[in-house]
Amino acid sequence: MADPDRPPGKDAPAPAADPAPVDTTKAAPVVAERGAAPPPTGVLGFLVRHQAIVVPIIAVVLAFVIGAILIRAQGFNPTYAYQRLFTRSFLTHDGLLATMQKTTPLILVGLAVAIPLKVGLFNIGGQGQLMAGGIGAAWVAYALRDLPGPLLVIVAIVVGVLLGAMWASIAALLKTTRGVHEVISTIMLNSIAVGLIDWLINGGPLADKGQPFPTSHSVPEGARLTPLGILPWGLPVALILAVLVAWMLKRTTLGFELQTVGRNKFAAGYAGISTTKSTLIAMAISGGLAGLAGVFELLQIDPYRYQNGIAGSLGFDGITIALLARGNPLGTIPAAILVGAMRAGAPSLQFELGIRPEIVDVLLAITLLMVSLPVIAKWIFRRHATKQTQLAGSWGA
Amino acid sequence: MTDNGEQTAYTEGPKAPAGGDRETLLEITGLSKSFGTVHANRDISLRVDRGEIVALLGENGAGKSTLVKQIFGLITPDAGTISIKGDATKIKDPKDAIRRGIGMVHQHFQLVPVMTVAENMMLGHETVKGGVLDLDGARQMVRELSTKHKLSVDPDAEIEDLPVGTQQRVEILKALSRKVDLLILDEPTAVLTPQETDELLGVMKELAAGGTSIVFITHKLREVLAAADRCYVLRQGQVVGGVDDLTSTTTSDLASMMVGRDVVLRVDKAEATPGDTVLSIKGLQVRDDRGLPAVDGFDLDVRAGEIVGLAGVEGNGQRELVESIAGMRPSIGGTVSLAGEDITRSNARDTNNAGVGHVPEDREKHGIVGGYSIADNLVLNRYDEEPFAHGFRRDFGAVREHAVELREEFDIRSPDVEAPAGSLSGGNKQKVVVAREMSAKPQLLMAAQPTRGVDVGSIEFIHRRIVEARDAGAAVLLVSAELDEILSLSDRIAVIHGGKVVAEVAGKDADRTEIGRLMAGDSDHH
Amino acid sequence: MPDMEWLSRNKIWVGTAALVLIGAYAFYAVNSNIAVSMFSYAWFLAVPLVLGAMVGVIGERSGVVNIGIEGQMLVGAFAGFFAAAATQSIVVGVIVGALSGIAMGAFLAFSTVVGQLDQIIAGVVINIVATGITSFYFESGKTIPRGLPNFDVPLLSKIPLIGPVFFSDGPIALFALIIVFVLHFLLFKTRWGLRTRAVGEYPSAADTAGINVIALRLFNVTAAGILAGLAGTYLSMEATSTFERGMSSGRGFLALAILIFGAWRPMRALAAALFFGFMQSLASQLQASDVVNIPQQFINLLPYVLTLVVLAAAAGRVRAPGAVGQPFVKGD
Amino acid sequence: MKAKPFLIAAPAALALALAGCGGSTGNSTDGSSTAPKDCSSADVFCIGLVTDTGSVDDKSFNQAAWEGVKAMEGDGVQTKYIETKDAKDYAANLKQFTDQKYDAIVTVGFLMTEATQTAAKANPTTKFIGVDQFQEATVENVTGLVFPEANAGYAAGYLAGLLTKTNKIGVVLGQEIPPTQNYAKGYELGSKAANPKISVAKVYHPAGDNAFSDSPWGAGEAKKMLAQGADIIFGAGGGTGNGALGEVAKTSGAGTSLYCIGVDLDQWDTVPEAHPCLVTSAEKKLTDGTTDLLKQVKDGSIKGGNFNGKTGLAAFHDFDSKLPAEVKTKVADVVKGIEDGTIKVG
Repeated sequence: MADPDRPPGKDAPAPAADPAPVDTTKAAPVVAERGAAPPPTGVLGFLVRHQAIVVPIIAVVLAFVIGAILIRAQGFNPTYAYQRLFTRSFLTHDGLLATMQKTTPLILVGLAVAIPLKVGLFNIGGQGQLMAGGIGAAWVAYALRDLPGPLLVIVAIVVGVLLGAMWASIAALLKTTRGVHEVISTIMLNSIAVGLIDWLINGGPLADKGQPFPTSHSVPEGARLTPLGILPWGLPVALILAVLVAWMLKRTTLGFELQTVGRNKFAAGYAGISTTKSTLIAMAISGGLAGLAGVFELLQIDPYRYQNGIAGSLGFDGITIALLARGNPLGTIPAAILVGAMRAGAPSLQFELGIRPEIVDVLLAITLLMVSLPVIAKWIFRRHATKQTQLAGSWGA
Repeated sequence: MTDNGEQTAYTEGPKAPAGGDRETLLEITGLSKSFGTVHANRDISLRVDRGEIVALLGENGAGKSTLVKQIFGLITPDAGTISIKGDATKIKDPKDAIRRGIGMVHQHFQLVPVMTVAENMMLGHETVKGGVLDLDGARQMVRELSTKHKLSVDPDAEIEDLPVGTQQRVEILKALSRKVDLLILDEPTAVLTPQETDELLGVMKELAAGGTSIVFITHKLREVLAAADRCYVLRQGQVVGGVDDLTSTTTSDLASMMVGRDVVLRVDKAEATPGDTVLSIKGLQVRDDRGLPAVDGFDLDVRAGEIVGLAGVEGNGQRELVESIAGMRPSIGGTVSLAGEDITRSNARDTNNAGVGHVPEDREKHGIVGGYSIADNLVLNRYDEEPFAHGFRRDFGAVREHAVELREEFDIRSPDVEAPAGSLSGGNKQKVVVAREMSAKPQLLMAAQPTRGVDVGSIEFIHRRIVEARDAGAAVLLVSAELDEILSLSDRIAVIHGGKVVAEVAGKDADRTEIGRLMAGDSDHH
Repeated sequence: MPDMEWLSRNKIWVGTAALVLIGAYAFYAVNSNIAVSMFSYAWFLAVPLVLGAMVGVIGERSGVVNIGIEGQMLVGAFAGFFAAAATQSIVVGVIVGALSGIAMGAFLAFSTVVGQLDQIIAGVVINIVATGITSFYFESGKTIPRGLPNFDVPLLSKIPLIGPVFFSDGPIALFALIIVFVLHFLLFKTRWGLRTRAVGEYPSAADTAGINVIALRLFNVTAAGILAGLAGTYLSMEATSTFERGMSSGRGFLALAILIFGAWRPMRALAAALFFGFMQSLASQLQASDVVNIPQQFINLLPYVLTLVVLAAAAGRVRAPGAVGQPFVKGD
Repeated sequence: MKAKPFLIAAPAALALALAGCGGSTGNSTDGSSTAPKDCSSADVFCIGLVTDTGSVDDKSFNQAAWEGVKAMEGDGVQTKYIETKDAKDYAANLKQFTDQKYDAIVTVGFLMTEATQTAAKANPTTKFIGVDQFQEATVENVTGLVFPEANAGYAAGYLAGLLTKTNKIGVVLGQEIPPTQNYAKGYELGSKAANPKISVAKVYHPAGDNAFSDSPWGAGEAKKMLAQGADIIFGAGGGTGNGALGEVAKTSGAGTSLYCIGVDLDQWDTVPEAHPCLVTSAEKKLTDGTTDLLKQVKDGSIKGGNFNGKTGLAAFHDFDSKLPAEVKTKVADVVKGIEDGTIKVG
């Protein structure tokens, strides 16, 4: 056995990953990992191979079951509640539009968490990056209000994306140059963004002083992206970006570099792949995507102003989505639709049944709990369960 | 698993030495342990008497560590019994083992780096006075023990500031502080100079004379002959032999027991025909991870068509040297040139492109990405070059084709090139690394510890490949902690000590004692 | 003499503390009223941060990152308040608050130490679950009999400046002050502390020394939950007598910053928390007295910016416990 | 994995435990059991309310407005609310009501000013009441219910000026925005009018995201002001201000005679923990104003533009007997003077 006493760490191999010398003297296939049995066949085999999808689905179902108990305990009919939630979110024009509108930024912030995950970074700063993008767009939309609408939209997108990327790059630079853990720096940067932006729009340089509350100036009519029927402009953009990111990670050399750093940064260094560069690129892309979410929140949603609270809980929803999607960029799409639909339908739950809209937060929390606990996968797949990511290892650097 | 009939389990155990009225301290019968389908230990039986030094001899992967970890309660056996002083109750955990008089010095020191010697010494069996740790008592204990066993350490030094040799002394003292009857030493000499090794063997003998039994893991035959009373030989998880009277045994007897066939001590190779200088290192200075000088004015030339072996005790700058040449670690002085071209400041990729192949010392850490397929690992440092990528788009067809070819050529045993590299055995992983590095036809091949943790078959294969690379005109820099490997492969041997070359000798003139002395360094006296 | 040794090793810290103390008393001599009020306020704001940071100290010293302190605090505030409202007993409230902290701590402990869930993800889950549950089950119109009262500690409260600042507050504030020193003592002077530090630095060394790493981590992370729960009850039952949705408003994250700022040491974390509290105190004092007109938001940002600056500047010098974030697998 | 059953069971058990302690919430009229009435019918008068990003039980203006709506309940009246959780949902939430052809829709808080006007333009037959929404331009079917906060602040300040013994009073505010600025301005002017020697400490919450819900911060500020000699604190900023009231109550319970003054509605009812010090509240008669306007909607007399709601001081409750008659008379005169315009604030 090679190095059996190695201190535990994420790079430590399983003790018996290095089987006895026997295997070179016979041609039989080498056994995979510790104690792995041959991969199962049939239905179980299918499920095991697709557990990245199966586990979240089970988690969602379990969460809804627990949610039903909670709703029942509050004296409401859960079946009716879920039915109304579904009807509102998908079968009515307004509800579907709201679902689509909410899905747009959710896909983007989900990607903003998922991409750094591939490099082994945990971006909790989606919130601040989104706010940076939003305020950037608000600034451009006011400063260049005389530009023709479509041009203004493009400039706003560029500026918003750049600002989001910049905000994330601060964390990336602190990580690469000074070894500051990105979870700490992004939490700090979120709070800093809140304060700075509050100053900007509350009596500061970007404030619309004609309004009785802190807000930026409103986006000129020409630059507002009013939805086409039920389709908000940002949604196709977000969908395309999700596909692009998936393609980038899987098919391009850049994707290979990012994932190599994420899986084994020492091997990456050996292969001449710069961890610094990958960290910077991943965080910049991630911040840019979150920034873009902020731009769309500003340009495509009434009131077309930057106000406090515009970011809502989007940054943290991004984490939920990335974890639900198990870090898969394409997985962020269904995850975002799920979260978006629940958020879109929540007001109508209250309107029609009187259930508090916070039930949605509870449902999402339980879903996240279920999907995060490795127990479910282990319970269903036993030893075929895929390993969970470990992010906390580089804590404190 | 029993693939050749000649191999039979050795269950008798050596006979007790003459006058065998000594107390049996440890008796193991029928011990088996497997990890999944891998049998790490199979039906092992052995015995250790009071005051004996018993060596456990075996290659890497023979199951020695697994065996002693079970004695120390770190791993639970699947079957069989371990009885200590006649008590066969299961050893639950290290605490239980310690309670029953077992002490262990681990291959990787089990010391908390940010704590002092005294704190480490008391950890786990602290004495408390009025609710407060009795640190003064611990300091006193350290002083007493170190005087008693002539192993000097400062109780207030922090572990991370101590050299490895001293850290090992702390480990030994720690084990001795707990009234041990049986001391287990797992590869204790791996990080020591020959002189330090001798010192350690002396300490062991003294302890044994005082009634402590010692189980001592090693794969170095000379140490067995120098210190042990008896030895057991392990192969493929089984005890395949034992020697009661080591005085009448030769190293080659032991060696053939270890590997199950006659050992090829010399690799068959033709006389080298060195060509132009390929690698030229002048006055190189490199710092280690903690910012201390590791390579300090290193000079060496390696010519095309020759294998230069770099001998040295681990930790004398070899790692930093290799990483610096490979472009993975910046140097702070001196130059490295490759075929006349300065590559001192080149990064890993440029160095590789310039024609340096590098088999890294720690293949799990640097050599492969376990989660990636074998195919991806075979292009790990060429993924973005034609034909494996066109611009930024990767060409999976080309990657696969390349992999299929290399799997054939380098005998990588795996059902499919898409299988994750992490699922391969150590030997096959190493073959993946060697295949990747050699298939690029490098001008310079740097092989650091190329056969560490690799089975015998793979060792021979890799050695043959290294010689072939030399014969094809590559310059080869071989860095190994195994003096035997250096001696059998090298055309020329350089000895590194304290970050610089202290001697160079021709391979065929090399005398192992002399090299050992050089490895220790002239000024290295304690 | 070990004491002299300690002094010489910590001379920078002792010197700084002495300077700060002299400065504080000079201020006190000039205007006792303002000085007392500003320092009291600083401590008032620092209490939950200190308690939160201690949760972090215990967790990370044992090798477990806790970014769920925010959620633990929120649940503690919520459960404590509503238990007190339901039973009309403040004591029951505090106990339930502390127990809820333990429950959250146990979740973190078991999911990460036994279940091998990534520690950061577990913390995020705690935060999200806490927000969801406390806002969904929030009920308005509930009141508690009365918040925990302030009281004077005999003798100590008579000390000028320090007395009214630290020894005339409520029980949880006093507890927070005491726990810092107790924890410092426990961590560096006792068997539990030595073992905890070993487990957080190099668990396999502890394991081979016969220490049950898993059990110690489980115990520490779970028990630390008490402090998080108390930080919550401080917010809802001592600092105020009310619960608001999202009441912890980032204090758990700030505690995390303070933990790092304080280099994973209880006393330094206390100093860092007081410093942050004092910055806020200064900010509001400047605002209230209309002396200078810098935007309030900037001063509010100071703790966060400072944390980043300190972390960047102290790179390599401030070091987290070696094994923080890594699961321990026996026999690996 | 021995822990498996436990970890699976834990969330479920938690869920069950929580299920047990949840009370029922929701709209006053119906759950899912009774069918909603048809609001397009002339027989049914439907009133909807949309909160800003707070809840109807916020002890503040959302709650006050909702109470104003509930006061209309009776035969042929249906009331409902939606709590907004995301500032971007204002339009969508309003649309739920307009789609159901609600007759009157109350929107609460200045943040909804624009959303309300937009919805009104799209639904000309529906009447909208915008609480705290000043209408710059008149939209025919929107009535902004606005309050001169400065007046309420003035009366509160005047009372404080008369009551203070230390000549130091304080005010703890939420975010610095026009309504809080107005309260603070009126408070300062009023206190100076009653007592020229007085000094007023004022502080706004510095953060943008939790400025109206940070009760521990409010408590801390109050604590500091008290330590600096203030004996009356005006808490004007939602939960943040309530925190200040609570702190004064706690300290005043310790034997000193301190006062606190609430804001927006009669906080005697909403912040019971402040009873030991709560002498009165600077009240915007939100509940009355909302009800008045809804009545106007019902009888068809409502007009677009701004409707000035009443401000004043809430009842003294327990302090009624403790306050000197002279003080009460003077304050009553000032309130009257503001009402009839003889006293101009600002």
